[in-house]
Amino acid sequence: MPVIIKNTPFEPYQSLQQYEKKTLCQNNAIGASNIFIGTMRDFNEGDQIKIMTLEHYPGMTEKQLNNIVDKAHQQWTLIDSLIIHRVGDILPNEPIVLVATWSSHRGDAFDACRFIMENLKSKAPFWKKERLIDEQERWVLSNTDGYHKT
Amino acid sequence: MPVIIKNTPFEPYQSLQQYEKKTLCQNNAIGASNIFIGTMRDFNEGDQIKIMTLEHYPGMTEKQLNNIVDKAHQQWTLIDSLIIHRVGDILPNEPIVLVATWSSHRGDAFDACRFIMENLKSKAPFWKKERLIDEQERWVLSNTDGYHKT
Amino acid sequence: MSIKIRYFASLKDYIGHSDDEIIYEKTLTVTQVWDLATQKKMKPQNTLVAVNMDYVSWDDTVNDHDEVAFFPPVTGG
Amino acid sequence: MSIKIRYFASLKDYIGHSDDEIIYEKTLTVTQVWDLATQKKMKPQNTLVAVNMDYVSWDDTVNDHDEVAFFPPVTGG
Repeated sequence: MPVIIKNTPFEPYQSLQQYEKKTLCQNNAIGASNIFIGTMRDFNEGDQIKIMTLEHYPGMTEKQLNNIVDKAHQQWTLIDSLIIHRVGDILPNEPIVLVATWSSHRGDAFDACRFIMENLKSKAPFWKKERLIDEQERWVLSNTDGYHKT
Repeated sequence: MPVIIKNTPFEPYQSLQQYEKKTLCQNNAIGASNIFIGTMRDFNEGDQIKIMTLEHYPGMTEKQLNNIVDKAHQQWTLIDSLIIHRVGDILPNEPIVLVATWSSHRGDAFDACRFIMENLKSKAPFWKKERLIDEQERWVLSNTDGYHKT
Repeated sequence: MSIKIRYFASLKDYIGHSDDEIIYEKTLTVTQVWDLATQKKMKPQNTLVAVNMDYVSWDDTVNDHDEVAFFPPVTGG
Repeated sequence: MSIKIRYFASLKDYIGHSDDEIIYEKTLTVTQVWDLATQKKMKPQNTLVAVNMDYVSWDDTVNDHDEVAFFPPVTGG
């Protein structure tokens, strides 16, 4: 159930491949995994974004994410889970977050992955600052609810 | 929106990496992707499974999967989607199915991926036959509902 | 009227072969196709039917050159 | 009683610095900590507060050596 905060880019599929090879390789009970990847878009609120800076609260981030993961493992039958989250400067197209859940049954994998993601969005102390193409900077004001269509 | 039926093993993360590199590389509007991977377990109904054979109805499989994908793209705002499904002989730990959705917003990616997966489970003409460790063979009788905990 | 019939998975085992063809004069429902092709063999519970690769119900009618497929509940994914 | 205070993101910009410390004799609520540390600066709407890295409400009390953090709604993921 690792929670990893990274200040350098990561390749999500390679990270997953390596993690499974190292940790889950011989686990034949895994029947389902669900993976969410959040990527930086180059547009937000109608403006083109040049770069994004992700600030966080070291210590509290890990504490909150571990709480969320613990709750997910209590609520659903999971074999394992993984969170990777970027901090620092992020360019368009770069992955910001990866959440993965491994389970015997798909209902658990789907539900838990979404639960972790929604809770991460509302509770983990990360803040995005966008730098526009004209060098203007602005804080992103709030996250939307992922259960409703936007 | 490719739908791929394969009679040889595939590596899901490599397939995704290659697909994104080839097809989605320069699409900076992607903010969210959700991926489901279904893997063969070595146990079912309390018995150890040696090998599984996936029969399908060529032509109808593709037609039904494309219908499902079309419906998903009508119902949610998706940039792209991908389905890969194995047929033939499958060994424990090998991936059976991969469903991926790419969108600007996470709600769409999550909902559409699950919609495709549940519809695939209930409508795509695939049938699993299990060969047990004692060489006994049996057809899997039905799929469970993935929205309920099993 | 010529109708091609296919059986899949456990239903193929049950029928004993994978294909049939029936030639008939009048319009048939799916149920009638089953009865003619299988000589009124008992239909296993939950048997599904597709005409030209689309799901249909047992009361639907079948046209010349249609492909009718019978199979058990699907178990992919 | 010594309390460490931290501000993050837009709230750090608003306050003008990232850290404060207050020494005080009696037990304080989170609201009182804010008022003392910021000299009753107006609290931006939706400001969140954590004590020792757990979310708390503004009426909760603060203990000696606690770390109190103020920040705007989170926008990770």
